[in-house]
Amino acid sequence: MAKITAGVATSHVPAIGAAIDLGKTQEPYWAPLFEGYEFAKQWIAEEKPDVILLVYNDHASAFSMDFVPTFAIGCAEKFEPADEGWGPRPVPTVEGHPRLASHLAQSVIQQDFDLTIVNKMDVDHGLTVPLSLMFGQPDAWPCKVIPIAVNVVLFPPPSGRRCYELGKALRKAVDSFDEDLNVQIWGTGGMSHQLQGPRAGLINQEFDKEFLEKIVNNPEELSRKPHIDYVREAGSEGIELVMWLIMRGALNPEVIEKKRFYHVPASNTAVGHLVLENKE
Amino acid sequence: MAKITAGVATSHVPAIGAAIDLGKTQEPYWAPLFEGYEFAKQWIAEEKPDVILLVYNDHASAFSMDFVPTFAIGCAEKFEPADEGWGPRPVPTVEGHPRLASHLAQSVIQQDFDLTIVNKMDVDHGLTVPLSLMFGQPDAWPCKVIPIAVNVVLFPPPSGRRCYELGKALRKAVDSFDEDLNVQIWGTGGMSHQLQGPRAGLINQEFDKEFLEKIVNNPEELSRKPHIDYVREAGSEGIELVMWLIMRGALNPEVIEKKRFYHVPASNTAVGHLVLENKE
Amino acid sequence: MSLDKPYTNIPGTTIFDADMARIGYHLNQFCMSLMKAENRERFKADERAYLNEWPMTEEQKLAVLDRDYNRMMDQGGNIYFLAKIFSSDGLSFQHAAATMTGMSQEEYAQMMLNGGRSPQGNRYLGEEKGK
Amino acid sequence: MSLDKPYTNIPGTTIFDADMARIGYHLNQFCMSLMKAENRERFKADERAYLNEWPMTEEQKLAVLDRDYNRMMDQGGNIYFLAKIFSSDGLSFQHAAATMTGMSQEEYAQMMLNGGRSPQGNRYLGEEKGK
Ligand SMILES: [Fe+3]
Ligand SMILES: [Fe+3]
Repeated sequence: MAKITAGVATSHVPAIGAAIDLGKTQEPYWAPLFEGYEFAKQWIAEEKPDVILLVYNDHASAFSMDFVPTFAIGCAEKFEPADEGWGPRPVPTVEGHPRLASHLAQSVIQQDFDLTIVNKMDVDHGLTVPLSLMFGQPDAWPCKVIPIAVNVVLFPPPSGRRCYELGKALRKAVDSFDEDLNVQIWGTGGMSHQLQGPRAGLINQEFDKEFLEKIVNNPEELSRKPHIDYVREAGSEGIELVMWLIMRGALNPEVIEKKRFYHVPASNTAVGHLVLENKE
Repeated sequence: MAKITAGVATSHVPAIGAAIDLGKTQEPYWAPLFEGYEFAKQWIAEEKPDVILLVYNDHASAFSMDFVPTFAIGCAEKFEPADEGWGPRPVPTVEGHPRLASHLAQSVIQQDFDLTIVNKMDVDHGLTVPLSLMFGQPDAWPCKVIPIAVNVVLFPPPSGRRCYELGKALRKAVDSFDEDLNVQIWGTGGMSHQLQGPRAGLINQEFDKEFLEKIVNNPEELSRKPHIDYVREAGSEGIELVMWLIMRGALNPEVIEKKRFYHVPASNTAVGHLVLENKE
Repeated sequence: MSLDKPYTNIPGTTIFDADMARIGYHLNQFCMSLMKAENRERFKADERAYLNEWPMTEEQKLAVLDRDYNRMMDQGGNIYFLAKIFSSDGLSFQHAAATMTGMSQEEYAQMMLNGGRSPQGNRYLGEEKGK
Repeated sequence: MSLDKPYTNIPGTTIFDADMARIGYHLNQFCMSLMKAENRERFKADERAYLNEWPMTEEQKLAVLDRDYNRMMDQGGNIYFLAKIFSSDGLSFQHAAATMTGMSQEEYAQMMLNGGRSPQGNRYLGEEKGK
């Protein structure tokens, strides 16, 4: 049977992707950040997941204003890196897992989540930067990836609670897939950041650190945080953090925390990162 | 305040649209069917709704396999009739109500329905045939229309229960809109029909008549009918009937039945039609 | 199978689920292309050449050329997509449905006038001869 | 207003809601067009001519020509869409964010190195001077 064995959380800042692509990871500005991911890189080389459910938000790349799905799942064979205005990132094509993705879609729709199924989309930095952080620069990504895209661009995004419940539904769906697969779920985006307006550059370390603590040890309470608190406290783009709750909802109530990392700044953003294993 | 005053249910068979467009409504085959809509045409001329929430399914016209939203709401200024292979139907452009549509989207997403917002789409016979049945052949449709598209093409569609609950959420959303609007909700599609395979032509009059009775007087129970019952009993395309439950969920628990009509056949299909008013 | 399919015991009926959608993806996308008048013209001018522009299987292409809707459905076609083919041909849903039942269009139309195909004996595989 | 907006009292922050999206629709769709290299080239060759192909307001066009991101946001632009403009210019999110704060990029970068803008005094309009 398929099984969710672990969860990973990480920011997906585009500047991190640029630093990797341009070979700047050892520069003084970037070195402390990449150091924080060394544990996870070694850990995942041993864990060897077969499939990653990668929760992220599209940044107006695959979805324009013509079409804004609250939750979308990518069921295609492959997904190409998007051209976000400076050409596509020089990273491998992302290979999907159409059978598992379709199974997940079927299962969570039958659990009353109104998913949109997508068979054709390019994936932007929100999806590819986490892969680069965890796997470096391979010729091909070492596992399959199922993109799960969450709307956080157009107000209102789904609530933290709804995201957490979707995580639980995904967990049930994975558990009922009859192929032996080591599945991980990643939640990406955040931490506190605001990219726009006179308040740009907001970083709320207190908020971020409490979030990191609660998502590990008290996700039920955290899942009830309202949208306005994210925006007011963590910046207009800090709302991306709700996506971590999908990851957390898909794990056991109690998890083993293998790594916690927090760093400021990466460009405009605070960076947070967790590696969580499901207790047996 | 805006208010849902009435609900209309009707089949949306393409052949009915063709009969209207080609001036065949008085022919012996078609006359009994159009006779059944005479009450509703006069009724709606007096009711003069400002906006119709028109629940229908796209028949692989706006949405290909690239993109399959479970629930989509059209927030655009206007929607053109789709070219389904024989040129667009000669009917007026459909005018939307972007402010109310956006309000509904915001409200029901915050009630945990994972809508997809659509700002660009053509509308097919599923939406335009009901307008023709109710309004005839005017130069312009006499009111605004908000398209609410439900996936019934790719398995699994949302359950009847989920549809019914969405109706309730839409009702709440309309009630909280602060402009005086007379709003109707229409549920379209069905009744029993199967368009495909050796079982094509299936008509289950017993099923249909029970459905017509229960959706008026016992929708709670009806909303629990599982997908497989629709398909087995009412034909593979009979599943379109779940959309009537969105209409019904948006009305009061008790309604005044102004009209009930049932006719076989229209091309491959049994035709059902209801006019329901909200009791004060 | 990982996907639960309670609907496989319904006679003469194909449910368009994820597995069928995957098989039929390019066939169905070809159908969508016929929503543009210029594509319909190119298709009608040389059906085989137009079909060859699509990464469909040879069986799918032959089924389209033969207008064999049951075969198209066996190979992942969905009726709402396939409707673009017979609509481009200027033919009705009733015509297409009749061809799938093995009846003539007249016989089929008469069955519908008589109240349609009865559900009796048509609910489960095996009771198929019941009617 | 019919839409509930609990977020209007956050200083220096525009929430991209349905009302903003409606105002900014064509501006944002223009931004999306810059995801194609050939469009970027045409835009760079004659920005004004390229903008005139879009049904945007004159204020929106001028804000784009001026690369005034605050004005673009006032007129319905969303930062994730607008990113296509500065990315086409070969500039970073940090550059664009700095221009919106009235700081030089150096000052802004230094603020970020110092731990970023504090939430103290930046949570509610009116306490804005708190910091
Ligand atoms: Fe992001
Ligand atoms: Fe239909």
